[in-house]
Amino acid sequence: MKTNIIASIISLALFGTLAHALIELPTNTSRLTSLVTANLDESGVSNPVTAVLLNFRSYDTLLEMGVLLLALIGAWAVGPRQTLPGHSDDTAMLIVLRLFVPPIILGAAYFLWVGAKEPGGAFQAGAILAGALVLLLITGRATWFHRDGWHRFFLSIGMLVFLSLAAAPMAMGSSLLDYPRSQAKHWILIIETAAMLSIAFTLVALLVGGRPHCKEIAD
Amino acid sequence: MNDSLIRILLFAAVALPLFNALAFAIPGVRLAAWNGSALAALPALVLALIAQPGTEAFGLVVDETGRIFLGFTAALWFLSGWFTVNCMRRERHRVRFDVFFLLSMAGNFLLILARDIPTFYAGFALMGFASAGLVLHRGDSEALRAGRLYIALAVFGEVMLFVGFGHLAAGSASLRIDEVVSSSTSKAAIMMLLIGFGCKAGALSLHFWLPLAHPTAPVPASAVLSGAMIKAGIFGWIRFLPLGLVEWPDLGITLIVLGLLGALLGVAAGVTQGNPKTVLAYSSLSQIGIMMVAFGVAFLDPASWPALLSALIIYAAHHGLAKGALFLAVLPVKNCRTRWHVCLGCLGLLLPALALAGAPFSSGAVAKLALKEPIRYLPGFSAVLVGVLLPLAATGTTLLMIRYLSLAWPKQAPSNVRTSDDSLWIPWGLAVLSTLLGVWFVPGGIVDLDKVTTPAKVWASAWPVLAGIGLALSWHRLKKSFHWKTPVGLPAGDVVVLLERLVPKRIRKAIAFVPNKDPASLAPRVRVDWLRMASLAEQRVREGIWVLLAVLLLALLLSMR
Amino acid sequence: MNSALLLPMILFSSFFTGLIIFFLGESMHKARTFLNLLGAVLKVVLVVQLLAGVHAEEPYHSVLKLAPGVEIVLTADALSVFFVTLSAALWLLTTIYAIGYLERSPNRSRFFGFFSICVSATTGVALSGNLITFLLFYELLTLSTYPLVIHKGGDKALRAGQRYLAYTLIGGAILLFAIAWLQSLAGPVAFVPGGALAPFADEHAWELKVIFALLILGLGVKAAIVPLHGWLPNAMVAPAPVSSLLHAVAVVKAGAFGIVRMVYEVYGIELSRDLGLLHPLAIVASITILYGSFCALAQDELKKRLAYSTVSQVSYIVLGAAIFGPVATIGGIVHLFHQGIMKITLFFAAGNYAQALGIHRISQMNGVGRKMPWTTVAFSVGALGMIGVPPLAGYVSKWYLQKGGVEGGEPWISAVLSMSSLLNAAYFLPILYRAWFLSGSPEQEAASPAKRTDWWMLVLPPVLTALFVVYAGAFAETPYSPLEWAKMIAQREYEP
Amino acid sequence: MPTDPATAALWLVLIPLVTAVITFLLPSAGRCLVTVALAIALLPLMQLIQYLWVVDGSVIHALGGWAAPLGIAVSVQGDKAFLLALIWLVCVGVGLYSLRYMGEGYKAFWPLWMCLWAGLNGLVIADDLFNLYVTLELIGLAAVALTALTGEAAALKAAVRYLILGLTGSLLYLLGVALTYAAYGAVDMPTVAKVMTATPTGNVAIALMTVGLCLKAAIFPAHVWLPPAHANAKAPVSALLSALVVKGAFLILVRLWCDVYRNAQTSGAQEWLGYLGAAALLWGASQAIIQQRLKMLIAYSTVAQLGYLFLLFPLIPTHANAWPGVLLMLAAHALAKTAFFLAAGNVIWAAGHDRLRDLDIVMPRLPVTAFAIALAGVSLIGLPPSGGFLGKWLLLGVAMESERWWAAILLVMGGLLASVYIFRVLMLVFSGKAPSDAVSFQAPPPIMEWAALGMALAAIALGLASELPLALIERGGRP
Amino acid sequence: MELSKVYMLAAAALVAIGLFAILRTNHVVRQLLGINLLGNGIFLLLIAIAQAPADAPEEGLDPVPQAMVLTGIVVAVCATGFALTLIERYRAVSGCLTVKEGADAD
Repeated sequence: MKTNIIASIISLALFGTLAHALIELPTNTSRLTSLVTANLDESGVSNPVTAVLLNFRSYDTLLEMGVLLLALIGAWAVGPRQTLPGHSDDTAMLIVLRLFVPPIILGAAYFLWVGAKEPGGAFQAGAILAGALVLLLITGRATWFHRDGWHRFFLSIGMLVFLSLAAAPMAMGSSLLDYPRSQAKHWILIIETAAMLSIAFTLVALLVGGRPHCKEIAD
Repeated sequence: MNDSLIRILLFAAVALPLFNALAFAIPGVRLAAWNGSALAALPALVLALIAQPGTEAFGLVVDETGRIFLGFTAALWFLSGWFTVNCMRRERHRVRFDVFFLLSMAGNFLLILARDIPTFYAGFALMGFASAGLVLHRGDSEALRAGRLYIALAVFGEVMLFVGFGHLAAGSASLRIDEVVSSSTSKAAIMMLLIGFGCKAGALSLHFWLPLAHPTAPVPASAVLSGAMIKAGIFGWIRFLPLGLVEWPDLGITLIVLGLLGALLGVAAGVTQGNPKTVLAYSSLSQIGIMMVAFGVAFLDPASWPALLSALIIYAAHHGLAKGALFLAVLPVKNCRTRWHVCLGCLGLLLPALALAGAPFSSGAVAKLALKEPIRYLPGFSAVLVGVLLPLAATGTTLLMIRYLSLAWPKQAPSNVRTSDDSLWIPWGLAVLSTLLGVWFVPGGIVDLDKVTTPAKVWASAWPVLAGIGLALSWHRLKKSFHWKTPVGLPAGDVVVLLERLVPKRIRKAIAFVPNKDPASLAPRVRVDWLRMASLAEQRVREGIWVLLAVLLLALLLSMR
Repeated sequence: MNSALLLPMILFSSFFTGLIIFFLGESMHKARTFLNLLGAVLKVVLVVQLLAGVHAEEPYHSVLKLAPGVEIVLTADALSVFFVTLSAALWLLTTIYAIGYLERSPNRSRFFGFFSICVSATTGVALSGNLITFLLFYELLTLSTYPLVIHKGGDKALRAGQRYLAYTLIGGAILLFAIAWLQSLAGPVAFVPGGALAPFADEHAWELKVIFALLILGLGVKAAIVPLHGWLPNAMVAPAPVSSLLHAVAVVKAGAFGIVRMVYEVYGIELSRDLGLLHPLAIVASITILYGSFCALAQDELKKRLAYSTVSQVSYIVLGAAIFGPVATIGGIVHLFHQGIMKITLFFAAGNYAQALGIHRISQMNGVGRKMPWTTVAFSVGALGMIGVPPLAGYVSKWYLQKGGVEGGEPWISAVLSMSSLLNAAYFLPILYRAWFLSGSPEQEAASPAKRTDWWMLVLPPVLTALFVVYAGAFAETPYSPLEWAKMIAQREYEP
Repeated sequence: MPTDPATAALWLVLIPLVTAVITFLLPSAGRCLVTVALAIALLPLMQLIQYLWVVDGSVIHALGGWAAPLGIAVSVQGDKAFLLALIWLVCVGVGLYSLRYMGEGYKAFWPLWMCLWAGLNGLVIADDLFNLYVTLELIGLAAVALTALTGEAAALKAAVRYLILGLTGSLLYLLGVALTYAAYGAVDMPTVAKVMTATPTGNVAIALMTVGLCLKAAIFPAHVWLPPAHANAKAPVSALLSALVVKGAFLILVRLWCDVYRNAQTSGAQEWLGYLGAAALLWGASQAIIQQRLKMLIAYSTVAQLGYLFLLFPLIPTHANAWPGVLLMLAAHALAKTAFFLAAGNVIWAAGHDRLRDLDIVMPRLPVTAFAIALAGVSLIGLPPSGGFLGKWLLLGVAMESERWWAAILLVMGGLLASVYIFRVLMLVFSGKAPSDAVSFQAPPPIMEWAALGMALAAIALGLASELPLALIERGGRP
Repeated sequence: MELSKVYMLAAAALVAIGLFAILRTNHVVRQLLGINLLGNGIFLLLIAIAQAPADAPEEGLDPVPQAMVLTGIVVAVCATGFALTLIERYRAVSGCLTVKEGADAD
């Protein structure tokens, strides 16, 4: 009971300070919108958020992909060994599978493609694709878990592609993540597809928790 | 030629006894060194005879007073050395005795011949500590008590000297004795040196070790102790006190009073003693008292110092030789082999005793008269005081001599007791001869014969002796008629008995007070509850972390206003 | 050998042999003994060369810059060479003695490793050119002597080690604070004959006084000044070569040497006098002298008594520094050397008694003279030297101290000195008396010292140092005696 | 190879990331891949230092070609190069040690470690507040995963507590970043610094960021997660955590207070950090003295040594010697603490436990490890020949100049308190107990002992050959 | 008071509630939920900041905070995923879901 009171006092105090700080906010603070719109056409994508995410502040995204991979490695290193659901031939599930998986995959592809112009992109597509993969997992058809090599490849494909494309300009003399202005759009697309794949597989692996019990996966 | 000979002799005088002593350490050479202890004193003796005053070598010098002192000291060391060779042959710690004997001899010669202060002080200390070995030789409880006292006084004396020399040499750069004494004026130095040498000479209030130490030491050792080593104290006074330069009346008077008191106390205590050697020790005490009077006079009237000096030298020589002879007599005389030996022993005893008492025509008379001469012209009442009391002291000495003779009268040894072997008689005999002739043939002829032989002088030296004999006879008859037992003797070393009872309790308590325990054991082991308390505190912080962070946030915000 | 290289060579000659010895196996006796002796002899040879150099007034200076205002400077002036010669010579003897003493004891590589490092630290303390270098080697000395103090192991040794550390580390911390404060006032302070702080005296007078007090506190721990001497008697639990090294050569001397440096070469004797620092220092030193001797009276353990006697003897050096005037300085500085050789003789002898006859207490020492004549002769020479009996070394330093005291206008000093000599006699003479004149109880008589082939290793060092005591005392006037060197130091101190 | 230093620094971030991915792909090849990565990383590091040696100035590099306020900028200067070199050196030491220590098991150790290394390098060179959040998160997660690697109950509990507090800390930091963006319209440090004025939002932002970072840096009240986490992790992990991870958050705090929020008169607030430092110093040392387990003792010693860094926090911008002193202190502590933890690892490898009371039989039989602990202890206490002493000496000078006597006394007192718990460990070596075979003893492989000794020697060498590092730190201005 | 200020206050409230949730319990999963709440509060704040200020409505949303939110969300997801796995392992090993500041010091 005592901790509740203390906790409430502290959080109220925090709320008070935050509110005070936010109310005092001056309205004329400069913003980066104008800067973004000015450089938008050079970024190779028309959606400003994707431009910021994958071109202007692409270093953040690179590190963020690193965090994603790290979370997975951590989970596998720490998490308890998990058993995958068995192969189920329940007709209802089969129907659901056939009905939903292809459209979801198509939807994911659409989101990926539209990201350049409209809100969307690798992360949203990845999440949707993960949904499809979960369906497969539940019905015991998560075959990729059984082939460890391929599974690790798919998990790290996003990071691999992004790193190689980021390092490429350095090899060509200019600095890190400095895509050639002309092909920027294509480079971003390649990165986004790879990122989508690895995000999807990572989310599913995180859902499973620890490393799955499988015959050929040596610990 | 003889200059280089003298230089060799100078070196040999000190070096021979030293190397002899060290030789004992090497087992192989021990035997040869054995009879070396007798010959060790020879170079010094020869040096004293042939050296002209003022020759210097190896930091040593032979000056006027030095030569005479060296003469009679070397003679005494030579004779007692010879005596030791014979009498100590069967002793248990023979080697240790010889080593200490030789070391003291070396120290004694070194301090007489020293030119600068450190050498003198080195000799003095060497003699002090080595002679302690002689006193402790017998090793029984009495020797231990006497030895401890002797060492204590010796060390105290040396420390006093150390401080005295410091003050003396404060101003001057060089350390040569003559320059230093003439240049320094500090009164503190004089006091320190007086006390320092007083300890060694056995002046009153610093004398209580003397009656204990001399008797317990073996005969040759006590002969040298009483004869030569006490004189070192006197020699030190002569050398270092600015006599004839400084006029210090009240010091003079105190010295005179102390001297006379010492003389009288010596007699009073000595007469009642049972051991002949103690009697002799007390007699030395009184003789030193008389000499102190001379120093007192020197301070009163500095002009009279040269005369006093020569008187003191003669007196010291005479006393040294006589006292040596008397001490050496104790052993051979005890159980003589034949009647002829007995009468020879009587003669041998009588002559030095009379000389010591100052009988006419003896060396004692010469010395005493020489001493009285300058005192007579003193102004004021001190002259009277000295004129009357000095003869009284002489009678006292006679009384002591009679007491000594009564104790140490030579007796025919009963058939079963081993008689003292003849080899002892020769050195003793020579000692007696030297007392008789020594003073007369004092090198450099200070003494002019005619003055002594005038009838007035003869009478002046005779009446105290006669008075003494008279007193002794009357005392003897009274004792016989009233059957008095001889009154119980004052315990030897009177003052010390008192001291021993008073002081030790307090000293022992003081020493015990010093912390001897291991202080670390005091710190109680406090760690345990500290441990529990600290881990609880950590617990508190763990639970209250958010409160503390909130406080930090608040503090940051407030401080930014 | 060019001069810039000589100083580091001296410093590191024993350091490297020490490091190598560390990693030698326990069983490699020959290699270890050879390395030990090699290090010792090499150092003595180099020091002799340095002696000649400094005598001829050659400049020796080598600098290692660490950070802005922080430099490791090694210089060799008369005073530092004096201390280096002492430590180098006595280290050679102590090494020989230690090899003999620790004949069959465990982990000797560790012992000799730390042993060599400790001496290089002492050399560093001696050769340091500025305050920071001095502090560096001063702390290194603490570290290298700690393992030596607790070499035997067991909780008694550990407790003594704990006390030792507590004292020395707190002392070191105070010294660090004082030096940092001094540096913030007067910039990096180097050792300059005649002192370097005169210009700062007027506006910082008060701070300089406090800093001086802190410096003396910091150094006083090692110089065993009375309130801070607690660790010394407890450190006696260490083996004999260590307690001799600690007391005669390394730790205690480093403290005293530091105080001499502070008074003469940091503050300068004139400034110290003007600030009125000398008088309290003299009083503290006198109290230590008397208290140390008084405590020694009460100790029955031989090494404890010697420890307390060291407490009092080292303060002679401090007293010498605390009296204004060249004569007292000579006395103080020459006592630095004399106390070293005398005390090391006593400890060698004490070690021999413990090793051969198992005697630790004075009450057991009856009749030991006959059984171990040479050792006891050495002990007697050392003891008599300590008392100040003339022909020996102790007398010379006491003589100069007292003469300086009287000339410096402080006669009470001769009272202190004489009182101390009396106390020295009071606690040394009974030992000599027992050794020579009394005969032990029957079974003690029977216990003849275990005959060993290498007994010379144990007996030779004390006899040599005893001879040196006699030489330093009797032949004090000869050109290459410690007294002459001390006179040269004093002369350079007062002339610049 | 790239010529301009910032790209060289970025290589230092890329190499570990690439290695992490590859070791994830090929788990069994973890050990040799990491050794190769460590070797390759030396090249850009040397180039970076050589370049900075010639050009005396701070080099700012816009990533992806986009200028600062829009894109992310990375800057490199002397002190950052020194920190990168320090991180590399510690990683080499830990790497050598783990080659034998981890052996075949714990395959996940290598990729997690590489991510940690990448995060640390990224943090040092980052100039963007949001980027710092991502690197902080990268380091935090990697550290928690590494702590939980052993899988024992105590380690997991510590890891969970560390995670909760870590996440809260970084989110508070993110809240601060958001408010800063709201108040000043940019997240790039130099831009914000230029436009900085004392607005209430700004003040709240910096306050929140400070509390968040205090949680991550385990400064006094927020140190509760550190001892259990560092004590129960495996030896190389606790070495990494203690030496580098906690220092990252401190570096951000310094950048924030000294660069970004410099002219928003916040000097009053910095005093508080100084007092926190003093409290940490005393609290950590007193707790370390009473610990019964060796690794807990070392962990609390970290809490104490962090106090040193914070003690003179307010003086860093104003006094010339303060920042080199703090950096030297930081580096010496990192090296010494790594040596200490690696040595503790050896002791646990040999004895099977680290209860101090029963170690007196084991310690005498580990001479090299004991020597490593001794040297590390010398640096932690701050005794002369070591880097710790030099850092403490410089800080003492600064404290004295600024008349902060309490700080000066605390600096000296800290050393004394440290000596108590250091010598408590060292005394075990001289216990003189005969090695009884009743106690199980398994000698650790020599490379592990020599790795620990190597790091300790580096700490001492930092004190002796400190002219080079100090000159490097002076290059290119200071916060 | 325009709409963006309302969102900001809502965000502040979310942050406060999140913090309250973390502080009041030592049940780890509830604390994790609190952390997520705190994170979402911050992201809401970021979006509210992205709103165009009243006096220059034509500029539209500022993409940079949005990008930050996206990155933030991904990081939050990773952290939560890893945390849940860790907590599951912790429960498997120690049998309880709370991290009480028990008597055992470590």
